[in-house]
Amino acid sequence: MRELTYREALYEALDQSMKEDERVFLIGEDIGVYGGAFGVSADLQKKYGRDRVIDSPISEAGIAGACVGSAITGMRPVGEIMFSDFVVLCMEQLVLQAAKIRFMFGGKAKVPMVLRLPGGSGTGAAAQHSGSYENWFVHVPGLKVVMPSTPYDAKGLLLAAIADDNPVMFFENKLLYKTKGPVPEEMYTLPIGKSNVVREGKDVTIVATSVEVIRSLEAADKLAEEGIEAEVIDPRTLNPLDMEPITKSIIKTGKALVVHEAAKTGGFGGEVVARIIESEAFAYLDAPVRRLAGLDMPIPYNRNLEYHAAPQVENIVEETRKLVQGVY
Amino acid sequence: MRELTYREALYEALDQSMKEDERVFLIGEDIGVYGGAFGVSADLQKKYGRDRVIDSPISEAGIAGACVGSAITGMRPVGEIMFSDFVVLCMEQLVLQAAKIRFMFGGKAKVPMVLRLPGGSGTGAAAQHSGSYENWFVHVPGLKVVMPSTPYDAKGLLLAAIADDNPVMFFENKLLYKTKGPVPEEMYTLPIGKSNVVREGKDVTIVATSVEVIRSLEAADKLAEEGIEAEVIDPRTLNPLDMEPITKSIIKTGKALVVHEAAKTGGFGGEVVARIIESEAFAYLDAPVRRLAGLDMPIPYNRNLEYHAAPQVENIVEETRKLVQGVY
Amino acid sequence: MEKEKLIEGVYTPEEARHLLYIMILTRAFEENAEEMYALGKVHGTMHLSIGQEAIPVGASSAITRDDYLLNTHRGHGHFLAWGGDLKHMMAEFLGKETGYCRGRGGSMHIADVDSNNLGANGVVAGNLPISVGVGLSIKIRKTKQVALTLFGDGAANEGAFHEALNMASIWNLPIIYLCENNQYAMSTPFDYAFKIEEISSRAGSYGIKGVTVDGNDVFAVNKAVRDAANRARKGNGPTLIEAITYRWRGHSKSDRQAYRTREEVKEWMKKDPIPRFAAKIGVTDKEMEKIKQQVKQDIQAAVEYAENSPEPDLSTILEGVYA
Amino acid sequence: MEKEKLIEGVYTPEEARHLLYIMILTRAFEENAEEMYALGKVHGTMHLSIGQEAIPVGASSAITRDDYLLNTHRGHGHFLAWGGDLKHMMAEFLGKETGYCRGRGGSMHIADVDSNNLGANGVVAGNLPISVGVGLSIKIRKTKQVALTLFGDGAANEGAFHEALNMASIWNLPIIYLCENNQYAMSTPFDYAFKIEEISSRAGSYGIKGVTVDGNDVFAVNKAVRDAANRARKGNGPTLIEAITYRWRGHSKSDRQAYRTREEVKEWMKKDPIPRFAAKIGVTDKEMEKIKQQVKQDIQAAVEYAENSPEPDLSTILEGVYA
Ligand SMILES: Cc1ncc(C[n+]2csc(CCOP(=O)(O)OP(=O)(O)O)c2C)c(N)n1
Ligand SMILES: Cc1ncc(C[n+]2csc(CCOP(=O)(O)OP(=O)(O)O)c2C)c(N)n1
Ligand SMILES: [Mg+2]
Ligand SMILES: [Mg+2]
Repeated sequence: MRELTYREALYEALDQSMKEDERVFLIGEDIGVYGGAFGVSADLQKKYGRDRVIDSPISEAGIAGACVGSAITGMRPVGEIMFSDFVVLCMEQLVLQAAKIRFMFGGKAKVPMVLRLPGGSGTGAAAQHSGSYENWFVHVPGLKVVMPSTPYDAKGLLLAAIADDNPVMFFENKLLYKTKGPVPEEMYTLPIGKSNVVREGKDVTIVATSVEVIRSLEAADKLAEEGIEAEVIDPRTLNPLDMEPITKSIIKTGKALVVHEAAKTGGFGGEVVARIIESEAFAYLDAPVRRLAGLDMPIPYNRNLEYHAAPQVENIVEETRKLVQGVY
Repeated sequence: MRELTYREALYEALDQSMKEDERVFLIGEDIGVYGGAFGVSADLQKKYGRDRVIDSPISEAGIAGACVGSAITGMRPVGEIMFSDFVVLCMEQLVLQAAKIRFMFGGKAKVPMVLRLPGGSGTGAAAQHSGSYENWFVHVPGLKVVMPSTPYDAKGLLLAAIADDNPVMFFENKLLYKTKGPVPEEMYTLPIGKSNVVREGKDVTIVATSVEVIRSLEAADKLAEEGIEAEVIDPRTLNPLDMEPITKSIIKTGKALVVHEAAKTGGFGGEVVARIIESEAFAYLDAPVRRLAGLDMPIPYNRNLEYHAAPQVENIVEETRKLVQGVY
Repeated sequence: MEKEKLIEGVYTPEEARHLLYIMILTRAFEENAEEMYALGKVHGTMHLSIGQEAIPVGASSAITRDDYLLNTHRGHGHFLAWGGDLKHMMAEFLGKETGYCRGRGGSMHIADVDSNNLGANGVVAGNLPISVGVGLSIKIRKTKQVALTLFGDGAANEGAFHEALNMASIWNLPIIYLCENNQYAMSTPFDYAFKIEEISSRAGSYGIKGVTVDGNDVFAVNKAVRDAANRARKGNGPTLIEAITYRWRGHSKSDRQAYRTREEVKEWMKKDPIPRFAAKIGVTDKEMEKIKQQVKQDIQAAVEYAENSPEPDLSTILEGVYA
Repeated sequence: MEKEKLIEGVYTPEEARHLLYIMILTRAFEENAEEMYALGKVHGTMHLSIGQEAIPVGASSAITRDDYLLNTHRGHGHFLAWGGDLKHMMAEFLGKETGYCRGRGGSMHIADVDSNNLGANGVVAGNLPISVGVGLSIKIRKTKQVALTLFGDGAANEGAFHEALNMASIWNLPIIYLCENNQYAMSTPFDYAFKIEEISSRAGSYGIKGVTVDGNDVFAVNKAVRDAANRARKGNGPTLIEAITYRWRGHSKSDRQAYRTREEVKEWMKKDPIPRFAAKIGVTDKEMEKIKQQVKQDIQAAVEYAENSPEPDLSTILEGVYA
């Protein structure tokens, strides 16, 4: 199949949905001529005009409000927050408005909006441009949270998010934009609420998100050389979270490691661990479920410190080995 | 000992620290003549003047910034966000500035500020005035998160928060303001980072926060009538979180229930469960750790629905009973 | 119809009487709400607009029901002026399943999206960023609608006000920003929170038209909104209207009002917009009595309807969280 | 000293030469930074202020070092003008332990709180709410300091701008808001994001003084900041200064600059603030050469110092998260 980068896959999803549905429009900072800080919207303004690819002033609350207000009046906005860190500036519109309007209004309104949020560390952008805050939104009923790790998932999930009648927080990863993979040319959607077993294995279950899925797969290959077969599962959508493949896997392996880039404390890993413990898999655990996550610290500028602030392949290999060998 | 309400205890902490330390000042909406939406600052403006008890325009980001900027230049601000829900409007200052400045600046600055955040449901204020978002801040390294459940803790922890050299998110609970309890007259601080065993028991461990501590104690009394002795532990500070008394308790009881008002998904309960699983207590668990938390929904206006959106005494009794009887 | 038949060139006698009825109804609704609250029949809090009844009728009568309404926490009058049904409104107030929001929203979140009433908002300035989206939606769909967006004086100091008005300006969005300056944001006096004479002067920061009008004069409000609507429909963008008025009651149920004097309140009560409008449209005391009787019956009927309505069923508690 | 000895009644010859040195140093630092970036010696991104060197020296020379500086992401010039040490700045740029922030902050977060330099900020308008706190702190401590607060044209459309300036106004805070209007916010032209001629006109929304000056003229910037500082120290509150300038380079390292023409850039390059200031203070080409040589040596020494400085030790990674 034809290969695209993660960035190109996202571009294609935007392009195709704009072509197909005139209710879809884009709004964000420097998404027009500039094509977006990470080039995702590229030439879409040339294609669809300034009314459908709207360059915003630096007003993040306004961008979110533009999405909420247009969504409740029949449009299907796709907003971009240049760096996911700056979502801190539109929390009111997302948490108190987008997430709650439908419920507050007795189920009589809907807010079909998507907010694209490029996140993660590893680019030397330091503490204010490298955050991972996805679990905040997992904790906000009314919102859905999507976090693709491959070009294929990126396109299928973005199209699904745009088609969804609920507000969707769409977390992209800066380090993944250049990664390549097979992507069908036609429009297709992936279900929001289905975890994906990306690698099968019998010895241990690794649940990872976004860039950590890629690192976990690399780690799994290294572990295989040692005779350890890891099963790697990518939830792809953090809320709703599909636990079924995860519990099934753990019933088989008896061991689980949860990996994400966001800081460990208060993060998504805790949710996954708690769900595992609450599931039938608990009875099959022959080791404690472990979390491997970002250090509890702001992202440092220094390259070496930054590298060590997030789980890398070697850390996943080591943690998984320890788990399998029963040393922790 | 003399009894005070939770509200009076907070007032006394503010009053005593302002008397003792001229660097301490208050800022918030309607905290002056009005005395604060919940009356916590009462007559402090009369006592200390408009320069030290500052009525703010409705500008939450400005309030947070006023705290950050004054803190890094030698003051000890205590801000009030009228309803903790509106913390959504100052996330940038809290998460990207207050929490990170010290680290970004190489440890050469400090941000000794306290932000008071009245939260929780049960007052009929509906979805935009009843939220519980404390776990967001547990997930932000650089911040400390405090959540007192009694008048005694409220005073001791607020004085500790004001004395702390880090930014502290201080979550109060609206339903607790009128609750009474013994409070020493002198200034005293409680350690930030020490969990509190509020009730001893041998059969099951209940870890609860804020208003759910009170409900858990009531539930424990009811359970005692059935011969079930529950140990109730209040972490009091969510970050740093002191696990030691919790693991010790579970090693004794073999069973644990985590209770909080915030929505279950993505909440603080997940962190506690994960920490328990990662601790030596894992080996002693003879039942899965369970979470009892708010429903994954916005807080409804209707009184009956609102009541059922958060864990109540009878829910805690039932969940605990199930856990002890091994039915889940 | 011919101009001379219209009162002040604006309303037909029927229309004018209807607006007067709405003003009286609004006040009665809120006085009744106070009673019910005192009797413990409603919980939570509520924000009364008594004394500010001219703005809703003046504004809503200046645009059509194909347009949009974005309301505030103090919006009972706007809800009724827009055409809200009293029974379902009362039911919402009592948290009943028959309420506009099935009892989930209450007074602070009452909405009726089907009639382009996009709802009250419990967040100060919460509807301002949303107005930008509504304006964009209208612009993209090329319907000639306008979005009437209400907010208070206090809301004008939120960052959201700034971002929204600038965006509305640079994109020429068809939005009418109507600021109800009732002199206080909770306990905070206008002249403490602002170092300017008129909030409408902030229009200058966005290169849009700003105007301050007597908010207790239905005709003044109506004219300002009509002019703004004309500009908006012509593609000339938003307008910032400041309507000067006064809140007679406390901010909410827990307000001791230590921040103002009884005299000040008394002075403003002399400027009651209801008799003023009644006089202007030539309604006699006798007719006035008739209207009040009508209102009384309607309120009673609504209360009965609401009280006899069912509570939401607990089994439906999670409905409406997701579509 | 006597006025006539002062150039334009402001600077002693020594002072003026030093400011010129700082302008040239700033440009050289950034040109060197570009090279190092190209050679892969620095990662991340950086924001160059080449073409804007007049503002930092004009502003910093108008106040004292007991005052405060709140800087932006494009703040190398302000950092140097405030008195930042080149070696430790270079070390920070390379992420070394000897850097101002021990290599944790980098170009976008360089700060030196000990010298009242409260740091650059990676968040657009991020320092505006903070300025309110600094202003309050000064007011409460009754020290006669002022807080020089920088931000760009794009930052003026953030809600934070609105909240901060209003608070500074109503509390008469000693803050100098200096907007560096370099015509673009990344790719967004000033005249697209604003429907007004001058950002300084927004001062009207807060009842404070606003002024627009030639940002490529050191003396004009200096005078505006001095006047603002005088007002502030007298307790007359904040001032909004808009300094018109132009960014010669792209926004950051990943900018193709499709949003503007080469011609436009060329036009502005004719308004280079460095030779302009040199001429005004009567520095000959020969002296100019001497200064450039000095700068070259200083940069080299700083690079050597930085490159020979140790990386942060991994064992210290968690240091500084909490006090
Ligand atoms: C963002 C936010 N901050 C604070 C509050 C609490 N609050 C509710 S109404 C109000 C005063 C609003 O004043 P104004 O905008 O003048 O409207 P008014 O109540 O006078 O009609 C405040 C502070 C809120 N609801 N939302
Ligand atoms: C809140 C926020 N939004 C977006 C960005 C990304 N960003 C960094 S600089 C910049 C442009 C800022 O323009 P301006 O304020 O004019 O300053 P300049 O870069 O022109 O000096 C943007 C959009 C950011 N850093 N912070
Ligand atoms: Mg008001
Ligand atoms: Mg600029």
